[in-house]
Amino acid sequence: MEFLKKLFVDPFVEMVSYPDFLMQVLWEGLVSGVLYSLIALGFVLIFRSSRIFNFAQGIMVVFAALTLVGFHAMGIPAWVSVIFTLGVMALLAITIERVVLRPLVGQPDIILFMATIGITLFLIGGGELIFGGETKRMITSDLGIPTGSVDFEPFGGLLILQHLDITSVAAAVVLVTGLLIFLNKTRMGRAIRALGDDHQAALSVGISLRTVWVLVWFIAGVIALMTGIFWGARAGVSFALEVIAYKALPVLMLGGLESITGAIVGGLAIGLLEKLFEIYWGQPLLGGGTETWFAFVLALIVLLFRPQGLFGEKIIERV
Amino acid sequence: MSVTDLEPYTTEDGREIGGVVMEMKNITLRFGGVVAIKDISFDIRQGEIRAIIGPNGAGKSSMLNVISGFYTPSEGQVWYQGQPRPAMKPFEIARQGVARTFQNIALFEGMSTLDNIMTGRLTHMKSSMLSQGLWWGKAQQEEAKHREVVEKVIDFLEIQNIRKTPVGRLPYGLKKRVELARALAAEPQILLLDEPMAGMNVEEKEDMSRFILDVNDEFGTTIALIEHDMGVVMDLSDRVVVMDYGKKIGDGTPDEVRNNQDVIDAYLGVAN
Amino acid sequence: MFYNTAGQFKTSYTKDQSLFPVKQDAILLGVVLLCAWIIFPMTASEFTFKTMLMPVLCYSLAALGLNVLTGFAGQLSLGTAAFMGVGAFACYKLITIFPEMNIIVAILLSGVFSSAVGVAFGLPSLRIKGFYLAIATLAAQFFLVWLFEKWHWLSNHNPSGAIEVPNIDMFGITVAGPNAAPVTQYYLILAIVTLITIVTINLTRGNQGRIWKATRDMDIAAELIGINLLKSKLTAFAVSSYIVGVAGALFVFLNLGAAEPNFFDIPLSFKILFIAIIGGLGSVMGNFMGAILIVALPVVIKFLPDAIGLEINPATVEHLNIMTVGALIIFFLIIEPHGLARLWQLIREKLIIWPFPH
Amino acid sequence: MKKLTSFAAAAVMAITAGAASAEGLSTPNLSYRTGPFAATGIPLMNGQRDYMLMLNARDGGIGGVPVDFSECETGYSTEKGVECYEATKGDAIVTQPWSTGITLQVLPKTNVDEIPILAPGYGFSPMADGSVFNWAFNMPGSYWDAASMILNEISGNDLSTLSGQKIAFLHLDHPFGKEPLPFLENMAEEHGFELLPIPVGLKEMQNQSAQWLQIRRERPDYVVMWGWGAMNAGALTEAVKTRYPMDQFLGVWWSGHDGDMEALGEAGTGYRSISYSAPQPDAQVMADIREYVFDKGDSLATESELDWVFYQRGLVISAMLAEGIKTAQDHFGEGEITASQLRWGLENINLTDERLAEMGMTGMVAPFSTSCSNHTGHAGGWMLQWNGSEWEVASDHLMPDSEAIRPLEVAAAAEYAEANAPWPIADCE
Repeated sequence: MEFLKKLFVDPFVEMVSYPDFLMQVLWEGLVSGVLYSLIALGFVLIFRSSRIFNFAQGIMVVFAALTLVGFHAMGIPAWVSVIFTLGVMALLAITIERVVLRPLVGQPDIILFMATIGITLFLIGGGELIFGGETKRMITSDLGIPTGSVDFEPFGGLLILQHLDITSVAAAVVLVTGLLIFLNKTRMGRAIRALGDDHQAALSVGISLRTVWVLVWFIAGVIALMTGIFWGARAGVSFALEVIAYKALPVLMLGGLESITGAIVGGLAIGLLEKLFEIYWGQPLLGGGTETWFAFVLALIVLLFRPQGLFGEKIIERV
Repeated sequence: MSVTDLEPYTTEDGREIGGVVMEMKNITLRFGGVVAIKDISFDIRQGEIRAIIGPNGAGKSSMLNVISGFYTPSEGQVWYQGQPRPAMKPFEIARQGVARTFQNIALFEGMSTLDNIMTGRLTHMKSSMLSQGLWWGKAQQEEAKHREVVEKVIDFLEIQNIRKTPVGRLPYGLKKRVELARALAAEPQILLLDEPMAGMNVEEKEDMSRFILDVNDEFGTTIALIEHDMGVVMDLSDRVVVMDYGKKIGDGTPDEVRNNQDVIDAYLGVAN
Repeated sequence: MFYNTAGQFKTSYTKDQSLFPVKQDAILLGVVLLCAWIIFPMTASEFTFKTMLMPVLCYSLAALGLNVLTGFAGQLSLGTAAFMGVGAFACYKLITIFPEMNIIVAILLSGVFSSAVGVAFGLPSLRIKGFYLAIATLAAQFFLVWLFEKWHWLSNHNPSGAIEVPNIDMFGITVAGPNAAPVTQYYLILAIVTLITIVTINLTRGNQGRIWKATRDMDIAAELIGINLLKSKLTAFAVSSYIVGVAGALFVFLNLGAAEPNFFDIPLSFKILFIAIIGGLGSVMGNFMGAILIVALPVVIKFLPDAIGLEINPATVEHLNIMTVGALIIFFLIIEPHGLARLWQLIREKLIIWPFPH
Repeated sequence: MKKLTSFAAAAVMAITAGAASAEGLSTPNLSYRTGPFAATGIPLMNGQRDYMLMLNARDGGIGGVPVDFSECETGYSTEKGVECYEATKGDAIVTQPWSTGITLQVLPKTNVDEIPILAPGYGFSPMADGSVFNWAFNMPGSYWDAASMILNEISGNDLSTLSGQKIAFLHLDHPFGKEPLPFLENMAEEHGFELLPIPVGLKEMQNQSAQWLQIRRERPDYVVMWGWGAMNAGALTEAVKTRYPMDQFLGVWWSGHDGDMEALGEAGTGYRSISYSAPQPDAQVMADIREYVFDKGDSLATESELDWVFYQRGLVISAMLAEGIKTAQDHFGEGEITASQLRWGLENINLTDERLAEMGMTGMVAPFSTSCSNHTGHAGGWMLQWNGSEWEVASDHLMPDSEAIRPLEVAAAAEYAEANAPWPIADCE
C-alpha cells in the first residue's frame, strides 16, 4: 500500500502542491527536449535521403562547436568564425560523401551504420588532436547570446528562465521553421523529401544523388553547429558532449526514423517525460539517474504496441 | 467430368486423382476497406494440378497467401484433410505439409544452394540444439540422412553443379528452380507455386513446366499454382479456378474454363 | 600450389559435411592452435598475456556471441556489453554465495543468467525490426548498467560499486584473483573459448544454423517454410547472450580481476560490434581476426613508439590511435564489407588456383 | 590471421625489450590527457611532469640519478589503466594510477608485483592502514580526511551543530565519488544530520539539471561535491542557474579547477574547495620551474596554467614522490633504488617545514610524516575560496578528525584483507 501510494499518489500531490517547481521541471524538460529534437532532426534528414543511420551526428555537434571555438581562439571575430565553421562543415560533408559514402553505395544498412561509427571515432581522435582534450568555453557573449535570467513568481513560487535557454528554444524554432520552408518550398528541398519516398522517382527528375547527399550532410552539420553552440554554452565544449547524441536515438524510435514531425514531437515528449519521471518517480523511488534509460524503455514499450513508431505508417507485409 | 464429381479417377496420362484434400469455403479477405477476395469457394483434390488464374489484381496472390496461412481470411474457412483449419501461424501450416514458392524469389541469399534446399527439410529434423552443438553422433547422422533426400531433389531438378554456389550469384531461372527444390525437399502434401514461370524465357518456361509435371507424376504431389500465362496453365493443370476483381468467375477443366463466357470477357478478352 | 585441392575427393555426405573439406584448412588451423596452445604460452610475457592474448580471446568470444545474434540470426544488437555485465555480476554472486563452487562451473553457469535476461530483452524482436530493434537493445544496455550501479546487492555493497575477484583456487592452483599466474588463466580462458567455439561452429553449420540464417535473410519466407520465428529469434538471443555472458565472466574473473559497472557501458558494446563486423558477420573465425585487429593492434600502436624509443606525447598517440581505429573500420568496410573472414576466403580461393590463374 | 599474430608477437617483443632498456628511476604516470576528464587531469599531470623535468635539469635527477618520467594514457578508463599498469610495471619503482577505479584494481596486484602505489589524495581511504596496505600510499590526505575537514569547516569545528541539518552529497557515480560515502554516513548517524547522496552518472556530468532540481526541491543546508572532470563545470553552472548560495557549496580538492571557475567568474564567488595544497606563485620552486623547464619550452603547460591550483598540486605530488625516493636513497645508500626500497622510503617520509623550505615549497603543502601504520600522513589542508577571479586561502590550516577516522580505516582495511584472503599483513611494531 505504502509503495502504491508513493507510486500513484505522492508524485501528483507534490506536483499540485508546488506548481512553480513543476513548471520549472517542465521548462527544463522542454529545453532538453528541443535539443534532442534538433539532433534527431539531423538523423532523420540523413536517413530519409540516404538510408544511413548516421551515428556520427552527435560527434558532429561537438566537432562543430570545437571548430567554432577554435577559430575564435585564433583571433577571428565570432560571427566570421561561424561562417568559417560552416565552411568546415561543408567540407566535412563533401569529404564524407566522397571518401565514405560513395564507395559504400548499395551496401547493407548495417555496413553504412558501422561506417558512421568509424567516422565518429575518426572525428573524436582528430578533434582532440587538433583542439586538445580540455573543456572549452563556448563564446556565448561574443555571439551576442544573452546570459542571465528572468524570474517569474507563479503561484507565489519561483520560476527561473535562463536567457540562454529562451534563446536556444527561439533559435531552434526559427531553424526548424526555416528548414521546413526549405524542404517544402524549394526545388532542392523537395528533392530531398522525394528521395526519402522514392529513390528512383527522385533520380528520374534529374536530381544528382551526390549533390543531395552533400547538401543533406551539410544541413545536418548546420543543425549540429547550432546544437553545439547552445549545449556548449550550457555545459562547456568537450567530447563528453557526445553522450547527448544517444538521447536522440529513442526519439527516433518514438517518432520514426523518417518522420520530421516525429523527430520534433518525439524530442519534446522525451525531454519532458524523462524529466518528470526522474524528478517525481526516479529520484524518490529508484535512486535517481533514470534519465539514462527512461527514454529507451519508454520508446521500447510504445514500439511494442506501435511497431512503426508514433508517426510511421502501418506497413502491410507482402510476399 | 464435372467439378462436383468427387470420385477418385485416373487421368488420361495415368495419374491417380483422389478425394478433396483442401477446400476453401466462402473465403473473404479485406485490408482495411479494400476487399481483396470476395466469398470464394473451391477445392483441391489429392494428386491434381490445380491452377488459379486471373488478370493482375484479381486477388490470386492473396488467395495463395490465404492457403499458405500468411493471411488469415476475414470470413470463411479453409478445410484441410477433412477438417476446418484453426487459426494458426504460417509456420504451423507449413509443418502440416503445405510448401510454397514465391512470386518474387524469396531464397535465403546468404546461403548456398545446398543449404537453401536443406532448409526445406527442417520441418522433418528432430535433433535438439544440445546434440547439434555436440554434432558427433545423432545430429551428424540426421544431417547425412536428410542430405540424401535433398540430393535426390537436386538430381531430379538437375542442379548438381550449383550445389555449393551461394544463391545470390545464380541467374534468375536457376533461382526459381532452387526455390522449387526447397519446397520439394519438404515433401509437402500440397505444393503451392506462386507464378512459377514469371519472368522466364520460353526455354526456361518449358523446363519449369516439365519439372512441375514430373513432380506431380513422380511424387504424386498435389500442386496448386497461380499464373497469368494462360497457355502454360491450360496445358499443365487438371482444373482451373478463374478470378477477377476478387471474385470467382469460373471453375473447371481447362476446356470448360476456356469456353466460359465470363472468363472470355473478363480475362481472355483483356489478355489477348 | 599449397592450396591445391585436386585429388581430394569426398566419398560420403558425412565427409563432405566435415569441418574441413579441404585438407590445407585443417593444417592451417592446426598451426594456429599449436601457436595458441604451446608457442604463445612459452614465449609470452606477463604483459602480453594480460593485455593482448587474454583480452583477444575474451573479446573474440563476446564477438562470437554477438555474431550468433547479428551475423547468423540477423538481429542487430547494441547491448552486448550489458549482457557481459550480467554474466560477470552473476558469476560474482555465485562465487560469493557459494564459495565452494568450482570457478569453471560458476563461469559456465553465469551464462545461464545472461541468457535469461537476453531472452527477456529479445522478446520485442518479434515486433520490432532493424534499426528500431537496435535502438531497443540500447534500452537493455542503459537500463542494465544503471541497475548494476544502483542495485548494491549485486556488488555485495562494495562502497566503490565494483566487483573484485577474490583469490580462487581450483585443484590447489590459484586460478583467479591477484595471486593467479597469467599462464594458468590463459589456459583456462583458451580452453573455454575453444570449447564454446567448437559448439558454436556445430550449431551454426547444422539445422539450427540454417534456421537462424533463414530468419536473417528473409524472415517472411522463413516463416512460410515452417520456421517458428519467435523460437528462432529467441534461441538466437538465448545462445548469443549465453556466450556473451560467459565471455563477460571470463574477462572479469580470469583477466581483469575487477570491474566497475560502467565498464559494461556502451563503448564496450561498440568495440565488440566492431570486432564482429570487421571480422565478418556470419563467420566464426572472423571474430578472432577482428579481435586481433581491434584489441591487439591498438595496444601495439600505443606502446610501439615507446618501445622503439620514439618520444611522442602519449595523448597524441592515443588520439592517433582512436583515429586509426576509425579509419581502419571505414577502410575495411570499403575494401570488404563482409569482413576479414571473407577477405581470407577470397585470398584462399586465389591460393587454391595459384599458380595457374584459371 | 597467422601473419597478424606473428606481427603482434613481434611487436610485443619489441615493446618488452624496449621497456626494459629505459634508464634511471622509472616513475611512470598513468595519465589522461584525453576524454571527458582530460580538462582537470592535464594541469595536474603537467605539474607532475614539469617538477621531474626540473629536477633532472637542475640537479641531474634525484641523488644524481635521472628520473624517467613517462606517461601512459588511460583516458580515465579503468581497463586501459590496467593495461598501462601491466605495460609499465617492468622496471617501474612506483605506479601512479590516477583514478580511484584503477587504484582499486591495481591495489591487490601491487602486493604480488611488489611495486608501491602512490595515490596522493585519492584512492581507497583505508590505505592509510599501512599494515594491511603495505604497498599503497595516499599522502598527504585521504578522501575521508577531506570529508572530515569539510564537515569541520561548515560546522565551525563542532559537528553537533550540524544536527538536524541536511547535507546533499553530490558525487560522481564512480568509485571515486562513492569513496567518502561510508565515512559520511557514519558521521551523519553519529551527529544527527541528514545525508542526501545525489549521484551524477558519467553520462550526466554535463547535464545535471535533474540533480539540481532535486537540490532545489530538497533545499539542503549544504551541498558537498565530489566531482571530477566535466562534472565540476556542469555542477557549478547549474548551481548558478538554480541560485544555490555559493557559500553553502563546497567541493573536494579535485573540484576546484581554476579553468572551471574562470568560466564562471563573478557568479562563482563564495564557492569553497578543500585543498591539501596551496598555490604559492612566488615560491622558489616556481622560479626554478620557469628557469629550467618552462622558459626552455619543455613544458606542456601554458603561462597562465602555472599559477593554477591543479598545476601546483601536480608539483607537490611529484615532490612527495621525489622525497620518498630521496629518503630511500639516503637510507639504503644507493642511487638506483628498487621498488621495495622506495616502499620503505615512502613509508618514512618526514616532510618538515625546514625540508619544505629547502625544496622551495614553503606553504605549498602542510608538513607531514608517514610511518608503517600511517600511509596517509594526514597533513590536513586549507579551504580555498573563489573570490570572483581567483582562489584565496580562506581558512587557517585545517586538520581532519583523525580520532573519528582511524577506527573506520582500520575496520575497513581488515574487512578488505579478509575479502581478499590470503592477504599479507605486516607487523608495524
